[in-house]
Amino acid sequence: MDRIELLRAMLLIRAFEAALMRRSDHGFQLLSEGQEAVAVGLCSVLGERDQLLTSGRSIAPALARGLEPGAVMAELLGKTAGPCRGKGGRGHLAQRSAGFFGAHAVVAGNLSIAAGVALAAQLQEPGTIVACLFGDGACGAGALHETLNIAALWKLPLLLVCDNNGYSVSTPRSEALAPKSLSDLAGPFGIPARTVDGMDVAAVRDAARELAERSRTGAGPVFLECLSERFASHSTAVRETRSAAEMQAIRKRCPISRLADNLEAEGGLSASARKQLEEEVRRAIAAAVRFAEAAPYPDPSEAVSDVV
Amino acid sequence: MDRIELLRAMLLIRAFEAALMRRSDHGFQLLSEGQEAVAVGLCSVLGERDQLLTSGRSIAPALARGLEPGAVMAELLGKTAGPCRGKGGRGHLAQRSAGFFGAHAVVAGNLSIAAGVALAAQLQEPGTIVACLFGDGACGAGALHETLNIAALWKLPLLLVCDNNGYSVSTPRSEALAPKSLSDLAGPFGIPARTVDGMDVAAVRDAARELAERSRTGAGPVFLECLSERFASHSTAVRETRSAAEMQAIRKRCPISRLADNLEAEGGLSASARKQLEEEVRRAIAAAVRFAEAAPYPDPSEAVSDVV
Amino acid sequence: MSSDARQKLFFREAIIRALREEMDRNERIIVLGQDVAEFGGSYREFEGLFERFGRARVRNTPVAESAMIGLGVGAAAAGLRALVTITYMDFLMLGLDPLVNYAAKARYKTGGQIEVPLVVKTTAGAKGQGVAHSQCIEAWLMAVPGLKVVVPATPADAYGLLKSALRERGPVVYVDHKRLFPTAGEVPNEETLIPLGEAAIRRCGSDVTIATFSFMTRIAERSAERLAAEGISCEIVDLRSLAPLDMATVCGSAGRTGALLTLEEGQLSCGVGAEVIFRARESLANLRTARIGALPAPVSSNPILEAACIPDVERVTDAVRGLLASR
Amino acid sequence: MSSDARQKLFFREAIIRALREEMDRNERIIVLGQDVAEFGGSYREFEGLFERFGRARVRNTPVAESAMIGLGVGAAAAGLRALVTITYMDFLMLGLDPLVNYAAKARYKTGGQIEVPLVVKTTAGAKGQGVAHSQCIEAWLMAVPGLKVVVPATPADAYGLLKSALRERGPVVYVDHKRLFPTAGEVPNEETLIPLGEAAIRRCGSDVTIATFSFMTRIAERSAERLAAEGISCEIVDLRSLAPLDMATVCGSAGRTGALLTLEEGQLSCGVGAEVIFRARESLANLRTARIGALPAPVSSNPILEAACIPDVERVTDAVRGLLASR
Ligand SMILES: Cc1ncc(C[n+]2csc(CCOP(=O)(O)OP(=O)(O)O)c2C)c(N)n1
Ligand SMILES: Cc1ncc(C[n+]2csc(CCOP(=O)(O)OP(=O)(O)O)c2C)c(N)n1
Ligand SMILES: [Mg+2]
Ligand SMILES: [Mg+2]
Repeated sequence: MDRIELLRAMLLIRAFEAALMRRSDHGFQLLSEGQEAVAVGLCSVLGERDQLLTSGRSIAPALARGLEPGAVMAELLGKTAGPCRGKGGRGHLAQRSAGFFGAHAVVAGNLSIAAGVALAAQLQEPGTIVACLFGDGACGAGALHETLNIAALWKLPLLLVCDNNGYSVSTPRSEALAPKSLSDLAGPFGIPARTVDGMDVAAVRDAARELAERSRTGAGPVFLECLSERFASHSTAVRETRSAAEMQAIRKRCPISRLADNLEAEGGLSASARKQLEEEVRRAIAAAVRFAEAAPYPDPSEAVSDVV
Repeated sequence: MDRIELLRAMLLIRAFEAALMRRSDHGFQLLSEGQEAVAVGLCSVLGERDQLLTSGRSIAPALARGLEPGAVMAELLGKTAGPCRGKGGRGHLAQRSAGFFGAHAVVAGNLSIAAGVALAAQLQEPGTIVACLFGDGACGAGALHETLNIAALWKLPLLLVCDNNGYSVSTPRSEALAPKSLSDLAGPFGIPARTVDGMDVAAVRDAARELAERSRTGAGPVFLECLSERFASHSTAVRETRSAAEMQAIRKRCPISRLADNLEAEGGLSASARKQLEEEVRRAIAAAVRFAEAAPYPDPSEAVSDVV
Repeated sequence: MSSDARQKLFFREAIIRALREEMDRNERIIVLGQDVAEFGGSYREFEGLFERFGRARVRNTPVAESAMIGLGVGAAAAGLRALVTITYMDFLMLGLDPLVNYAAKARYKTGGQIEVPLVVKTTAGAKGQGVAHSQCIEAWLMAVPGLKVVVPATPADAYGLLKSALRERGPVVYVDHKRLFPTAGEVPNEETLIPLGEAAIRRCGSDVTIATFSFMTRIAERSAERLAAEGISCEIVDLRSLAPLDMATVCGSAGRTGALLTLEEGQLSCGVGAEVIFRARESLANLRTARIGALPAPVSSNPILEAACIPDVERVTDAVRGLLASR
Repeated sequence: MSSDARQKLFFREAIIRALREEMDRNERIIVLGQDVAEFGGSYREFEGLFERFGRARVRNTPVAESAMIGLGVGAAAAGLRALVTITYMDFLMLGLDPLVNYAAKARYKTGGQIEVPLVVKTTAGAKGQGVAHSQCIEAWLMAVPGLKVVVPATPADAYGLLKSALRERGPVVYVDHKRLFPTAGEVPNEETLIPLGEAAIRRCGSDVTIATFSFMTRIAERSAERLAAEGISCEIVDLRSLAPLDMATVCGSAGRTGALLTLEEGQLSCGVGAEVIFRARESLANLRTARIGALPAPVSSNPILEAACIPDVERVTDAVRGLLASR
C-alpha cells in the first residue's frame, strides 16, 4: 500500500466513527480515534488468506481489513445486513471470509484463540499468518504468557501486535504493567520483537511487514508493540479522566494530519487531491449509513438461532 | 544452618519417605527424593515469622520447614493427629503456626495466593517474607506471569523458588517451556533472578539467603531457579519414563552423599559422626511412624465439618 | 437521629456507604480491582474510598482476574479482609480456580487452620453489552460448598448485605445487577446489617408466590401490578441470599398461596429455580410450580435479541396465568 | 465379521479405538494435552496414537489449561477438529473462558460464520485424590447454551459417544470417571456411533426409576441387586448425555414406575437431579421423587471422609425404601 492509500484508509475510519457518533442508536462504542495508524499499518501487510483477530476496540481494524463500511455500520446498529446478522455487534465484529476472524470483547481472550487459528494455518495453509491485535491492558493477563510460550515452542505463524495506547480504561499503563517496554515480554521466549511509534503509519507498516515476513517464512511468532494515543475516552459510556490540556497535546499527534502534512510538504499530495480524497471518503460513509439504515433488524426468533 | 544441620535435614527427609514407601496405606505419594537440597537450602534461610507455600510435591518442604515428622506422617496417613486433622493429606499439607502456609495440589495455583500472603505480610508484618516453591511445570501457566507483574508493581516481599527437576510428569521441560533459562522469565519485570545447582544444598542456601535478604529489605519479589533431579517417577502411581541407565546417572548426583562426602573429605564429618547422624534420624523416623500409627482416623462426621 | 430515619440512596451510594463504614471500622479491609482508585469503579460504586483510605487499601489492579482473586484470597487467608471486584460476572470464570479450588476449600482442607474472609463483588445480567458481558452464573456458585452468595435487589439490601459479607469468616460472592445501578431506594440512616440467608417478602399476596432475586424482583413487581388489575394477587419473595437459601420463607409463602413461580435472569437448566422448586416440594405436597429464566441462548447486545432472550413482564404474567389455570 | 460380534475392552481401550478410527477417517483431528504423546495419557487412554499419527496431530502441551483449550478452540474454529484433554475436571475451571465465553458462543455471535468442532475430554469424580482433583461440575456445563455434555458409564458408550462427539459441529465436553478406567465391557467389533441425547435403560424394573450417569450407574446397579433381594424392582436409566438430555426415556420409565430417584456424585444444589426431576414433573403429575448426591462439602483424599461424602449403595437403597414408603 502506498501512503495515499494508507491516508485514505485512515480517513475512512475517522469519518466512519464520526458518522457513528452522530447517531443516537449505537448504544455505546469503543472508538479507535487516534489509533487508526496501528490498524491501517498492520492490515496493509496482511494477505488475503491471512486472518486477523482483535480486542473489542475493533472498528478501525475491521475497516482497515477491508470490510464494507456499510456492513460494519449495519452490524454496529444491530441490523441483519451486518456480517454477524447484527448478533455480534460492538466488540464482536467478524467477517471470516474477509480475513477478519473477528473481535472478542474479553481482554486477552483472543490471544490463545489466535494461536489456535495459527496452528490450523500452519497445518493447512502454510505461508499464511494470523495476526492478533490487543491492547496494553491484555499484557497483564496470563493468557499472553501461555500463548507466547506455546507459540514459540510450536513456531506458530502468529503476529502479535500490542496497540499500546497507554491506558486500560482509567489505569495508566505504568500502574498496571511492570515491564519497561511491553515488547520485552517476548524476550524470554526468544520471540523477535520491536516497539514502534504507533502514530506513524509508515513506521507501523514497515515494522509489521518485516516481522510478518519472518513469521511467514518459518520464524514462528513475532511481537510488535505500537505506541499510540487514544483520542476519546475509553468508551462513549465512560468518562474521560485526562485533563483538557493533556487531550489537546495528545490530539496534536494525530496520525492522519501527520501523514497528510508530510505528503503535502513533500509535494506527494496536492491540496485539491487531499480535498478529493476527503470527498470520496465522505461519500463512501454516507452510502454506508444509507445502507445500514435501509437494512432490517433481526426477527426476535433469531435470539435462539445458531446456538447448537 | 551449618552444613551438618543441612545434612541432617536432608537425611531426615530421605528416611521419612523411605519409611512412608514401606507402607501400603499411603494411597500414592509425590516424593521429593533427589530434591531434598532445594527444600532444605530454601528453608534454612526462612525466619520463624516467614511463610512458605508449595506445590503438591510437599513432603521435603514440610519437613525442612520444621514440621514434626510424626504429624506429617499422620496427615499423610489420614490421621487426626495431622496438622490438617487428616483432611488435607497428600498435596495439601499445611501448618500455618509453623510458618508452613501450605501445599496446594493445583499446579501454579499457589503463586497468586502466595503473593496475597506477601501483601498481608507487607502491610502487617514488615520484615517478613513469603516463599513460594513451585515446579518447572508451573512456569508454563499464566498465573506466574500475572503474579510476577503484580508482585513487581507492588514490591511484594515474595521469594519465588522454581524447583526445576526437568519434568512435568513425562514431559521434558524443553518440550513444555521455550525460555532458555526459567529465571529469564523474571527479567521483563525487573525482578532479580538467579539459577543455581539444586543438587548443591550450600549453593541453594547461599543464593536463597542473598535473594531473601534483598526481598526482606524492600527490593520486592525475587526469583530463584534451582536445577534439580527427580530420583523417583512423578508419583508412586505413575510409571517411570526414563531409562534405567538415565536413572543410574541421575542418582549419582545425590545431594546427600555429595554433601556428606565433601564434609568427610574436608574432615568436617567423621565416619562415626555420620553413622550417629543416620542413627538419630532413624530413631526420629521410627518414633514418627509409631506416633502416626497410634493416632486415630477421623470420624466420618468430619466429612462435613469446617466447610462454612 | 431517630432510629427509623431513612435516606434515599442510589445503589452505588449504598455500596460506598457500606464500604466506608466497614473500612472505618476494620482497617484490615482492602479493596482490589480494575479502576477502583481515583476513577472510583465502573459504576462509580467505589467513589471517595481511595481519597479516604489511600492507595495501600484501595488498589488498582491490572486486567488479571485470576491473580486479582488469588491475591485477595491469599491476603484474606493471611489476616487481611479483601474485597475483590470483578467488573463482570462473565470474567469470574477467569478466577474460579483460586475462588473454588482454594478459597472455598481452605478451611476444610486445613482442618480449620486457615479461613478466607474474602468478598468477591461482581455484576450480573444483561444491559446491552453482549454475549461476554451479560451472563448470570449465580447457580454455579450456589453449588460450591464453602461459598456464600448474595444478590441484593434494593439499595438497603446492598448496604446491609455487603456489610454482613464483610464480617463473614469465609468467602462470599456479592452480585450486583447492571440494571440496578440507576435505581434508588430508602436506606436507614442508622447502621444496619442484614444477615445472610434471610429472604424478604416484597409484596403480600394470596394466589401465587413469585420467588426471585436481584433485578428480576423489579420485573416481578411490575408483573404483580399488572396481574392485580386482573384480580390475581401475587406474593413476591426476594431471596436476597442464594447460599444459604432461606427456604423457610419461600415455603411459608408458597404454603399459603399453593403456587410457586421462580423467576431468574440466568439459564433455567440446573438453575436457581430448579433448586428452589425441588426444595419447596420436599416440604409442600401438591404445590403447583413453574419457572422462568433466559431462553437457552447467549445474550446479544442487539436490543431486539436481548429483550427476546431474557424474562419480561409478558412472560411472567403469562406464566402466572398458566400456573393458576392449571388449578 | 458378524455384525453382532463383540469384544471386551477396558475404558481406555475403547477411547483409543474411537480416537484411532476417527483420526484415521478425518485427518483434521488433532489431540492436545499434557503427557498425551509418548506417555499415552494419565490413564494410558491415548496409547499408540502418537506412534500412529505423529507429533503434528498428537501434541504434548505445557500445564496451561486456559491456552490448551483456547488453542483447541481456535484450531477448531479455523478448520481443524481438536480434542483437548484436561486431566481433571477441576482444572477445567482454568479454561472456562475460552470454552464458555468463546467456543459456546462463536456460532451464535458470528451469525453462523464460525463453528467450533471441539471436544474437551476430562475426568470427574473421587478416587482418593483430594479436594482439588475430585469435583464433578457437569451441571455447570449443562447450563451453558451452545455446549453439549456426554458422560459414558460403559466402554461401549465411551467408544460410541466419543466417536459421535468427534463428528459434532459444535463444542462437546466428554467426561470420563476415574473409577471407570479399571472396568471393562463388551464393545461391538463393528463401527458403531451412539447419538448424543439418547439415554439407555440399564435394568428394567417396575417399582422405581433411578436416573443416573457415569460411575454412579454402577452404584445404582449394585443397589438394585440388593433391593431386588427385598422384592423391590428398580429400573435404571443411564442418561449418557446431559446436554441434550433425553427426558423422553426418563419420563417413559418414571411414568411406568411412578417414582423417580436421581443419583449423581456431584453437588445436589442446582445439580443434574434437580433439573431432571423438575422436567420429569412437568410431564408427570404426582410423581414421587428424591435425589441423592455428594454431601455439601469438599471431597477429601482421606478414605474415610471421601467415602462419607459421596453416594454409596447404603444411601441409595435407603433413599429408594424411603421413596417407596412415601407411597
Ligand atoms: C477479562 C476482562 N476483564 C475486564 C474487562 C473490561 N474491560 C474492557 S476494555 C478494558 C480495557 C482494556 O485495556 P487495553 O487492553 O489497553 O485496551 P484499550 O481499551 O486500551 O484498547 C477492560 C478492563 C474485559 N472486557 N475483559
Ligand atoms: C492446573 C493443573 N494441571 C494439571 C495438574 C496435574 N499435575 C499434577 S503434578 C503435575 C506436574 C507438574 O510438574 P512440575 O510443576 O514441574 O512439578 P513436579 O511434579 O516436577 O514437582 C501435573 C501436570 C495439576 N495438578 N494442576
Ligand atoms: Mg490500552
Ligand atoms: Mg518438574
